[in-house]
Amino acid sequence: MTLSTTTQLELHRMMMLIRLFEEALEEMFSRGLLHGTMHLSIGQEATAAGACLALQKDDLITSTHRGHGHCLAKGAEPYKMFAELLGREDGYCRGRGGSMHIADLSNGNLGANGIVAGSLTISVGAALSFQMQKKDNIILCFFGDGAVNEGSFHEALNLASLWSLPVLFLCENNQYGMSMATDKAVAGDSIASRGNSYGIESIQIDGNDVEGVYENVLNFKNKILSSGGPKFIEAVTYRYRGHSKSDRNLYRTSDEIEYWKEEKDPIKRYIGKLIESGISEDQLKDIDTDIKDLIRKSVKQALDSPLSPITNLEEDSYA
Amino acid sequence: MTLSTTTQLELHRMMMLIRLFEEALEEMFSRGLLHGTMHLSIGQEATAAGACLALQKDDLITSTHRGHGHCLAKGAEPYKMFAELLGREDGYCRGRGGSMHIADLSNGNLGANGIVAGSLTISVGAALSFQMQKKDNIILCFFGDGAVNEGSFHEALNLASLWSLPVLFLCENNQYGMSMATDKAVAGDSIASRGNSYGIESIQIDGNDVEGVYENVLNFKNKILSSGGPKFIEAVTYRYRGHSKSDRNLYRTSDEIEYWKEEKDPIKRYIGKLIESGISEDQLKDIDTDIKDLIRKSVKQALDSPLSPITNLEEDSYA
Amino acid sequence: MPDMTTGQALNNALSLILEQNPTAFIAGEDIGIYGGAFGVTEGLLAQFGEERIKDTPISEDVIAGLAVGASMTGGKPIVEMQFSDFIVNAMDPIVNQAAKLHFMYGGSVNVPIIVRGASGAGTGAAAQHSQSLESWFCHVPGLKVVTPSNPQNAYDLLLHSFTDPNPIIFMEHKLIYKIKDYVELNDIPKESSMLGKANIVSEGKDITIVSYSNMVNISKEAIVAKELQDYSIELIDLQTVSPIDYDTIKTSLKKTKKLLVCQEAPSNSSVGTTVISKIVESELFNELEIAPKLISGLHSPMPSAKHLELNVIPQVEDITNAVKSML
Amino acid sequence: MPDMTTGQALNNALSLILEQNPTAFIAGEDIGIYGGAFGVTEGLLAQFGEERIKDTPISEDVIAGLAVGASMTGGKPIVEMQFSDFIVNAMDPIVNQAAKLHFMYGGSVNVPIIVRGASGAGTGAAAQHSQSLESWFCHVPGLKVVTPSNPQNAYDLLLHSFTDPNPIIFMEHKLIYKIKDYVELNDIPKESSMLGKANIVSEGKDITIVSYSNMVNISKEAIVAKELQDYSIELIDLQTVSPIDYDTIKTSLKKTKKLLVCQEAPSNSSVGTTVISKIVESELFNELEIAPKLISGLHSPMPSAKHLELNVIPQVEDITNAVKSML
Ligand SMILES: Cc1ncc(C[n+]2csc(CCOP(=O)(O)OP(=O)(O)O)c2C)c(N)n1
Ligand SMILES: Cc1ncc(C[n+]2csc(CCOP(=O)(O)OP(=O)(O)O)c2C)c(N)n1
Ligand SMILES: [Mg+2]
Ligand SMILES: [Mg+2]
Repeated sequence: MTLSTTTQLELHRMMMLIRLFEEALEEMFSRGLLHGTMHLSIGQEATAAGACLALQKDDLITSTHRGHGHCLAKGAEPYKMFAELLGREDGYCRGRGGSMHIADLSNGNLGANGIVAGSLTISVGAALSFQMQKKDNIILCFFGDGAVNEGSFHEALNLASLWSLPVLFLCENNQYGMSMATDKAVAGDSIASRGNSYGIESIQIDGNDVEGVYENVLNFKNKILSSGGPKFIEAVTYRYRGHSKSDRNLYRTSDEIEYWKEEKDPIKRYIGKLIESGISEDQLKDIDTDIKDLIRKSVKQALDSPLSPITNLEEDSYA
Repeated sequence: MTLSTTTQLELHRMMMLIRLFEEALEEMFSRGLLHGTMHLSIGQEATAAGACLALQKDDLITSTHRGHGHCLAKGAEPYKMFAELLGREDGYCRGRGGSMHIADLSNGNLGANGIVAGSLTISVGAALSFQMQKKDNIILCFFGDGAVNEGSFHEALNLASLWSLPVLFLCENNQYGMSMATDKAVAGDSIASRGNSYGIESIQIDGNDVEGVYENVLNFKNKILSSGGPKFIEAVTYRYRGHSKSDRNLYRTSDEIEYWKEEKDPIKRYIGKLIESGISEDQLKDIDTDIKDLIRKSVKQALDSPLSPITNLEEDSYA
Repeated sequence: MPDMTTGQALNNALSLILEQNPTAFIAGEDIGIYGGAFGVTEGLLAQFGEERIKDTPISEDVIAGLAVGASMTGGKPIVEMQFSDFIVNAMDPIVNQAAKLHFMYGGSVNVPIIVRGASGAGTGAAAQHSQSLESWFCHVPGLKVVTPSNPQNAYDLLLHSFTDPNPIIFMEHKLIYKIKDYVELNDIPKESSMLGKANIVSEGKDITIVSYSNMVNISKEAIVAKELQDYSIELIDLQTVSPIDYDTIKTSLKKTKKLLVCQEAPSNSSVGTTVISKIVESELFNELEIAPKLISGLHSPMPSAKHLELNVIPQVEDITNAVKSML
Repeated sequence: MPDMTTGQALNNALSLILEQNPTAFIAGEDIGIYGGAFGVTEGLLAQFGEERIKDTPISEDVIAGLAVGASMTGGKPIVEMQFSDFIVNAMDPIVNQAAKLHFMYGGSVNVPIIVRGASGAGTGAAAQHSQSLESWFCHVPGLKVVTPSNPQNAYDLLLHSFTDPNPIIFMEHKLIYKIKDYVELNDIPKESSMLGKANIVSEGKDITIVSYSNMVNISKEAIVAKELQDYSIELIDLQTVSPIDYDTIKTSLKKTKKLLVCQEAPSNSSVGTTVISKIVESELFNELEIAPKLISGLHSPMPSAKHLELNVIPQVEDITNAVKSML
């Protein structure tokens, strides 16, 4: 598959947006502007960007505690995300969700989830809606390598397979669930082979190759729509930052982190490829500048916007 | 493997004991002597008998809601089991457990469990004890085909494999979980292949061939003890009676039931084999008579024994 | 329309819901050809087909989880926990997801699901199949908890639950399934106005008994029996235990000045202690003439033997004795 | 021994337990090299090795289930739920198994396990990481529920829990981990005599405040502050919320005649309503001079934004105002 330049630049732009968005968050955190912790996906941008850009707006996703990238890639506005993390009225969840729980229904993001594997069974239910409503859509369910050892992973995959539901399970294997190395946590051959054991077609791909992610998601999406039934992708990637803000990184070496940063960084690799294929450095620099501008403005706008008012929270608990 | 006549007769005797024990229960139920429902394993005796006779007394088992056979085969006295179902003081659980929840620690039965898949994670914990205590024992965990779709099945198998625990998972696939046919409930190739997907050596066997069950359990037990790590057996069998006392059997044909009764009955088949190999009908008849006698006496003794006294049940709830 | 059992009434309500709402469906274990362990879904498979009557594997977590996902995307799921004890396997989708998503996502989604389950003891099913776990769900903001006691209110409450935009835990005590009575087959309401409304089962002026679920029936037995014939007893059926209709309770207590609460569940952290606590925290404290009383199941797992089981569950005579001691 | 934080006190208790009991072990997520999400198990891996400090996959069901199985066969497991919210994934092994097996099997087995978990709000972790779920477990016969509030009682209560032959839910409020104080490093006791015993934090005669977990610290703040300086307030820390030490509460109330209960959890079906209900059901009903009061968290999921979170959790001034209104 050869991608159009527009698509390529879109993939690049989205990875940059995610990276710079999260770097801005880091900075805000260190300035004490944020309450609570957060989970950064810096280093993993290719998976979110590649996967979501292969979807239509009315395809759905479910996301995880490490969900900023998914949310942005599915179309969210940085301003409303910053506002959410800052507890502002304009935040996607009016300051009730925060970093770990952003939903953006307007763009087909059914929500990030603070519970590991919490969104797998939800995605199965959403897929059932698509099936019952005979819609030509899929739901893409993001989850981490740590989630595959939860009971709900098992129940969700089994049912999705039995009922031929239009769900694409996408495991972001960043090789650790918090401090736990994937191969100490997942028995059997690989995460992808676990997908296969439910009779679900499954592949393992390089999660840091943004075009590869894009193409594989597109391909599986089309297969799901034409022949029904779930598919499974294990995207191998790596997180540079600690699990959350309190991580001291004792469970891995700095050499390992450096290796991934230097040799495998999805953005760096893609820039190389784009330039090779004839895109000019200036074009890329323009994109950069645009994004930095957008981020700067969004942060400022969010900081200037009013806090979410203290309503009657007991009433807000019910629809 | 050729089994000694003693072992062969023991296998036969145990199957007969289970069958006649449960037929006696049926009769008691129809006479209104029993409170609550029960789950009969008539037709599945070979699995319980073959598996448990391959174990030592200090090997452990965990059992299920359909657990009379396991309990007897692990060495329980019919009298104390009847007493339990009748709410008597001498019952294994002093009338607090009933049909679904008999434990017999004295013979290594950690207990039947009313929760489908409820004993899988318990068996993992018991196996961990054996491992930590460096004991040369295994735990055999019985469960039905319906249990393999529970999240706890997944978590238990994954952990047992990762930690190389001495547990033998034995799935009694009687082809239905209540009204649900196994192949409508289990995605993927087979239950045994699901075992394999956790890196656990797994086989599918004829659960109505008592010697086959015995030999395979013995073989896996020895493998576990020599090289560590769990094993998995799917024993294909069939239940003749309804799921419980309220089942109208609408989900299967009477032809199917008749076929299994006529062609595949484990006791009938084994009697044929024993006689072929030179055991006399008289010998078998003697065993029959003995068991009938034992059952009759045990029922009477249980009915004559005192009800479990009403103690302070709130105090009994705590150790 | 002849009399019908609570099981049949629920069946009728489900049938009506499915007929009038194309996005409604039912999922659960053995709810298809088997008709449900307690017969509540009997005949629905034949009527509505496998698309809408969805037999599942034994996987309570995904049963509840799929309901959450389906409800967020336009579906109207009603799922069954065969025995409500198995809801322990579905606590994440119910408590961490269904109950919270509306609030957590800033009001941008609703999760209108019904999780039905057979609760309670009395059938010899023992510790793991006899619990009354409704109190847990009352502790969880975002959930409503509904506890019918007879064919008519089971029918109506199910329709109202279906109409409500929130996640509903619907607990059907096993012993009410076979209760038979005349049932008015009302239409699906426009609003879930019945949720949060108690029902005054019988009026009286000497004492108020607050109860719910099958214990309402036991209470009724007690107060119509000869021994209590001379007393004027007001019996209130809460019908929903979250939210609780304190207005009705208070109005009654202003008259009777005496409060007895009866439930099958054990007392600690329960509906019953909540009712008593909220009442004495209120202005009613000064109106109560004597200490309120809670009759509850023992703080013990349910034993299997009949005589032991009866010892754990409150019986008619426990209520009789309590009323007498309070009057 | 210098002062130490509650986290360090718990760490010391665990270390002592592991040292003196070869069958004791710890299992949970990230408890090894990471030292636990809140640092409670820091250093234990180095000291005791992988055999006894067992990092698990993210699988709460089998974490609790393995504890049950191990404890029935001679092991002494202490398992960690990283945030106690995730205990929803382990309800079957805890509620249907651990709590019931001793009774259900006629007394023939014990299930001496400890399930520890970080509970409560105040860190901006929002709805799915901030719950105080202890009340649920109080409703379950067969379990004991322990809620330390400071370094010393966290240390002692953990040792007593280890000594107890029953399954224990041990809820550590996140905000107590960093509280620092002098800790007497007592030996492992012979009997779990501390379970079921409340602690009188401060004596007084005008009003009794009953509290537990971190809300004890908030209450303490309120009563030492200038605004309440002139009142004589008795503050009781329940320490274990199942069973509850009613003797201590009653003795206090006989003196003060006024009851205020403070908890972080929402009120319905909670520890607080239980305390109030049991007290007014007793002979104390006639001794209370005014209506008792429960201060609790709102009936709402926990929001992430700080100003909203503070709105849900009871604050010092809520206690101050309540005390003033009652005196
Ligand atoms: C049910 C549950 N258990 C534990 C946690 C705590 N926790 C949050 S993220 C995490 C690691 C998840 O690993 P993975 O799924 O690989 O995602 P990653 O963080 O690597 O993106 C853990 C243990 C949780 N949030 N939910
Ligand atoms: C967690 C749980 N879900 C549902 C049930 C109700 N139930 C009891 S046995 C059973 C079928 C079990 O099927 P299987 O595991 O194949 O065992 P079998 O009855 O065939 O021996 C069901 C659904 C239960 N006891 N526990
Ligand atoms: Mg990971
Ligand atoms: Mg079966």
